Amino acid sequence: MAVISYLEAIRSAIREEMERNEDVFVLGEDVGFKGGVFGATKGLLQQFGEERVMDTPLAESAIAGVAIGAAMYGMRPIAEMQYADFMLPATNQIISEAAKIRYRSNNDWSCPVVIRAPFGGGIFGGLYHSQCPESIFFGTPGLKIVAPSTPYDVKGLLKAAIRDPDPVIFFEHKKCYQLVKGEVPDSDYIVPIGKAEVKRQGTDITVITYGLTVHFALEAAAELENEGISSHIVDLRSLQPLDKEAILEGAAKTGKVLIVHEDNKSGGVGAEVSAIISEEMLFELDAPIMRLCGPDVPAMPISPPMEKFFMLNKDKVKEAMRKLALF
Amino acid sequence: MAVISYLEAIRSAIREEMERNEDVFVLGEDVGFKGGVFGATKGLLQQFGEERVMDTPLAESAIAGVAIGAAMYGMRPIAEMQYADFMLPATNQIISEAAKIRYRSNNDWSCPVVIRAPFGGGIFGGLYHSQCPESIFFGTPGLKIVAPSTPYDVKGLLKAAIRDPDPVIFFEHKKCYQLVKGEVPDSDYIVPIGKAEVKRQGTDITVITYGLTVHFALEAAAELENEGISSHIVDLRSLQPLDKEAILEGAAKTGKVLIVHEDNKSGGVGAEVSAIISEEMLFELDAPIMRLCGPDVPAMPISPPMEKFFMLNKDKVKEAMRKLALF
Amino acid sequence: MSVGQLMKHRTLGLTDEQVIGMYEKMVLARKFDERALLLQRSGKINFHVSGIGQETAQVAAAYALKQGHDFFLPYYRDYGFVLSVGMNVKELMLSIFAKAEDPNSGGRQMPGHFGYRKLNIVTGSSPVTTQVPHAVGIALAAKMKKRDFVAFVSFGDGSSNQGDFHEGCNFAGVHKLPVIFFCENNQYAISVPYHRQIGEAKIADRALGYGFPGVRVDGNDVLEVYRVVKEARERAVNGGGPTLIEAMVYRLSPHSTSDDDLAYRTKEEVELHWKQDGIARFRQYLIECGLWNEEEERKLLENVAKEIKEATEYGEKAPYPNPEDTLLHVYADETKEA
Amino acid sequence: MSVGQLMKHRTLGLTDEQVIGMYEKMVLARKFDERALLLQRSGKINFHVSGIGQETAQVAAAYALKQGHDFFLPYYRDYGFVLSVGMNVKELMLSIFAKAEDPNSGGRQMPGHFGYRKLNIVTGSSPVTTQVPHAVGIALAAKMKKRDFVAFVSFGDGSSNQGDFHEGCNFAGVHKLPVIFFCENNQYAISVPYHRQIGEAKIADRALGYGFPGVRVDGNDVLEVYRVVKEARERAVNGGGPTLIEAMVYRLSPHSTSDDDLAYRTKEEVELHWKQDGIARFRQYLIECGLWNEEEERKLLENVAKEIKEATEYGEKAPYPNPEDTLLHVYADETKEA
Ligand SMILES: Cc1ncc(C[n+]2csc(CCOP(=O)(O)OP(=O)(O)O)c2C)c(N)n1
Ligand SMILES: Cc1ncc(C[n+]2csc(CCOP(=O)(O)OP(=O)(O)O)c2C)c(N)n1
Ligand SMILES: [Mg+2]
Ligand SMILES: [Mg+2]
Repeated sequence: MAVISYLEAIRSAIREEMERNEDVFVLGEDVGFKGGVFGATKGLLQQFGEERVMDTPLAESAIAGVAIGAAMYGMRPIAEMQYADFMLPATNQIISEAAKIRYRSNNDWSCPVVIRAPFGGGIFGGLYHSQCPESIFFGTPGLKIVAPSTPYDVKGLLKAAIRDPDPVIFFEHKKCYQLVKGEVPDSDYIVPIGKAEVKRQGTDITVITYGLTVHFALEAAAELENEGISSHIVDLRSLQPLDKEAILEGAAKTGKVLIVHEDNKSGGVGAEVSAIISEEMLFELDAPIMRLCGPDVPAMPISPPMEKFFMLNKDKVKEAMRKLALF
Repeated sequence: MAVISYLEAIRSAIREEMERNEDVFVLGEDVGFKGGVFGATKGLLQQFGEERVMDTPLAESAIAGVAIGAAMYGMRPIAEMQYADFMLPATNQIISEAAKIRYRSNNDWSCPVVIRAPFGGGIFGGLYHSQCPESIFFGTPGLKIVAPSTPYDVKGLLKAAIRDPDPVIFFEHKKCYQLVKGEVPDSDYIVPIGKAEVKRQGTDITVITYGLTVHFALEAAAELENEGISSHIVDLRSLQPLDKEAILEGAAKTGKVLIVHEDNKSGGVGAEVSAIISEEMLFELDAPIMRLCGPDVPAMPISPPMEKFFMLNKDKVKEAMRKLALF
Repeated sequence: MSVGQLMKHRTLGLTDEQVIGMYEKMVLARKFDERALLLQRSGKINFHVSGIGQETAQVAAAYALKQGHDFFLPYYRDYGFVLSVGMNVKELMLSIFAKAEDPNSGGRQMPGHFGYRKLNIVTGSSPVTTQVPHAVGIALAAKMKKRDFVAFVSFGDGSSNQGDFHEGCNFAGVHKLPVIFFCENNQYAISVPYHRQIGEAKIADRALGYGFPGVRVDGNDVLEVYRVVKEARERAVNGGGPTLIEAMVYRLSPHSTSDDDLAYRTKEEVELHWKQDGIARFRQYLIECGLWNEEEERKLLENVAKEIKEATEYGEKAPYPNPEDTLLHVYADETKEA
Repeated sequence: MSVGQLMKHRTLGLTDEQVIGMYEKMVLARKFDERALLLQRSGKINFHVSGIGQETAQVAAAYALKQGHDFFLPYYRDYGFVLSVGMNVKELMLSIFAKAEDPNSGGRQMPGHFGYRKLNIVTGSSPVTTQVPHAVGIALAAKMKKRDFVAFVSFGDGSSNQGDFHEGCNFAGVHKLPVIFFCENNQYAISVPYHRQIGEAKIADRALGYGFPGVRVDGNDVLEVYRVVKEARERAVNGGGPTLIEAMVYRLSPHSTSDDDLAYRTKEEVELHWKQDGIARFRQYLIECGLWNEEEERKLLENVAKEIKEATEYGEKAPYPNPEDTLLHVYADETKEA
């Protein structure tokens, strides 16, 4: 078990899958000679050559569309969107095409493409380098969506995504790239898509979350322990398909649920999680289903006090958890 | 009060607003000489000329983007997307631009554009002429989203949208175009964006819905009356902003809530409605919050038995309402 | 017709059998299309989108490609094309009747939305031009896997104004990929005529901005279309990169069975173009070459009528998909969400 | 320099005062940029994206347009441009310090994301090329309202590969709208060089496919850029439609303060282009015209240094926005959602 960063987990997953299967290749803006603007693909061009680590023109719809074409042929493309904010020019290719190729062809064709997208804020990126666009894609069956929080999950889920026979959007929280480190097995492993994980066992309140905010919840839980509040933390890891069983189990465990995500509240993934719970186990609940999310504004401003106001943090999450515990 | 069709309500709203304000103009594919593939703009070119009823090239991102530019200048463009399914090439212009122009410029610039999009199925349109894409845009603050069910609401909301200082996506259910007729005042009026309406008063169960399914719910309610079930029907009319007060009032009225929409269930608007209720008034509920929605598949197939399986109808809604009443 | 033009097909490497085969495919496509329009009018099917007027260009292009080897991304009017690369009328009828056995989509998609892995026909959708980057991706795979196939993608004149056309062409040009962009310029995008769609420019000239050749060709001239597509294919497989071909045709039918074309064009204009119908022109060529005559024409029409009649009956009788099958194939079977 | 070229600016209709003013703006933009880079290195600001190497083209273009009349859609390197159409260094400093008083965005957006209604500078975003259709829409408004302004929009070489470039250009071409598409081709899109971005084609040649003129011009040649933009403007206001201008420049700085450009280009390459710096070249021209000398240069640098120093202090001291103001201006005030 080596301790590596969230970013290194991405790089090593890609490297190992490229070594394992020559049909796997990377394409995107600046992924080759520069190794990606965040360094996620650093060194790969040197190891695998320009063709398998391909710098593309500045055109996301083509990056997605070309990857989709190659995937239909049988390749295993990993398309990098430089920032999740810049996926939007590719929305039509992702939702109208990738998501519907197997279905519309009655299982004759398939589209095993991975679309990597660094999302989330807290890095002074301003409106367009900080967004959480998962809600745009979340309502589209045919896509799989992943948003891991730890190096272990990143590596296991990215390998699973690359081997998956269907299109997977892989959201990487850019704030975690360097900040989050963790143990990762030296041997090959995958984390199955569609399975959440209990990151902490508890008995008083249940927090259901994903991405960066998992860490805020865990830090808050550790501190709340001292106040005698025991928190059960569920990391969704996959957003599509959602792990319904794990959500219901987690909620049943304490009967008090707080859903946390960085994306703005209205129409976010948290709404679906809440709806699943109140549809299935309303009468087992001891408190209203609470949500703590980003404010309902178009995106986060760059000015430090505003970014701070927008972003969740350990203290904001802790306060919401305490409030729920005391309910 | 004249009785007109849903489609005529659209046409007359546009005509009257164009007569009222010369900055209002229409652009889109086939809106001019053909009068639109559904006839929504029929006769307008003859009345207002080619420039104000403009046939555009086949390029949705330009249709939206050009409309946005004109709106920033001070015009009042109404951009038609031929089918809501074909809005997706314009997603970047709608979400990255229209939704964020006022916010990012700190209120210096604004974008009063209306984007009309015929959505929904039941017309043998297959995967790409039947979609309900509202969930793609629903999570983006800065946009307003409307989805009316009656000629009265269509005309009043479209006039409100055209006069609105911010971008409005106007979803028209194409199945309602000819099918739904209703009374509309001869004098000028608007229906405020963001206000739901109780379409039927009842005491046993509350149905919250929008678009075509409002009519299924009303028909079902009439039949259930004979079974002694009294249904309270809330038509959201606006999806963004959601009328929180009306949702909570409606839910409180009976304590039993069924949310109905044609869009697939996971990540749909219904999830947010459910989450709002369980967040605010969980303990006033006498039954789990139920959702009846399209199945979680990429889009509806064209083959008649499959379309029928996908689409909701009066009987499916009635069954779900009865089930909730008997809970 | 000048002697030089007589037997021109041989100078292009086409045998007499081949040109006769081409003619038969064009007639088959035309007759299938006419039948589909009848079926729609008689209420047996809900919708049809016609390729009448574009068959010559479609069949000629298909014959210049390598069946079962190249990859094809046709668009919704390409009945003549798919019939020439291996699809049969029965399969087309199963599609327009939206029956379970339809190989294109199992009755899920509209007519004209082709897809057949067995024939290298890549599944297509309704949003126009999305197939252009897909073709580029398949051509990229050819280059990476060092295979000698080309990707052939067709689309309309209006569709050449979508961003995906630009992004796909540029990507293919930078990497010199083996792809042929085939624009069937039928002068209209539904009601919007070329001059309000693209104005004074030529679609073929757009190739200059991507660094590869662009050719405008008379789509009613079978042998010319064959020649330019064949040249494009040779260039592609020899590492010469993409070619953009603009085939000038005319949409003789309304846009679809939902369209009233006389709202935006005149009967006279349409009739004028009927006189230039490429199929009649090619028949004339074959007759002048001594390869065709009245008798053969009669036999052909007889066989085609029979084939279409049988296919129609088969398609009409064939079972629909099961309603619950709506839930199948959202994801690969090993995943349980479907 | 030949006599013909001497005083060339007068033959183009530029007064001596104007060319001196142009030179002063270039120097101001350059010095502002250098200061911003220092501020970032010293940790006083988080991020800067530099326009060094593109100032001559930017200022020349701005001077060919009509301030307070035309509409401007600059992109993130256009400090020289916005300084020439009315923005001042203080306002730029307020933007890079993300302060409440920043007229571009009230501290909400990254530096280089311009917008100032008072100056007809249209608010811009980060996703590249979205501003191209906006410019076309503003030009459409000019045509509908019969106003004689033009919309001027700039963007990079890489950005010309976005679908919005194609869709915007085609729309403008069909309707002959008064818009100028100004591509600042600085040879790179972050790390991707022109030959992997566009290959062998010329961006200017793309205009042919839209039916309007495309011109490639040396962006370091101030008077040539001025001339082609002025011609484009005259054509536009006289109903002649759009022009695509490709100004050849070189990005002398790394892409941004987050970029290490030596990972993908050599020091030698960069130094070579420093020798061709357009500002030095223009100073030489002014000196040879007898319009500039050592003394004036000294005074200018002194004044510029002072102006930048004061602006920096002002920007640094200015208050941040209130945290809660994050909730403002989602919608117009009469609506209550904000
Ligand atoms: C993205 C998108 N927008 C709109 C439509 C609706 N539509 C279907 S066909 C068509 C016209 C296409 O014209 P052209 O590309 O010239 O092909 P043609 O039909 O003339 O063969 C339109 C607008 C669509 N299918 N996709
Ligand atoms: C749609 C989109 N994709 C990616 C990015 C990230 N990005 C910012 S600048 C840039 C390169 C732009 O290159 P070019 O257009 O040549 O302009 P330059 O920076 O060279 O002036 C990229 C890829 C973006 N801003 N928008
Ligand atoms: Mg056409
Ligand atoms: Mg550049």
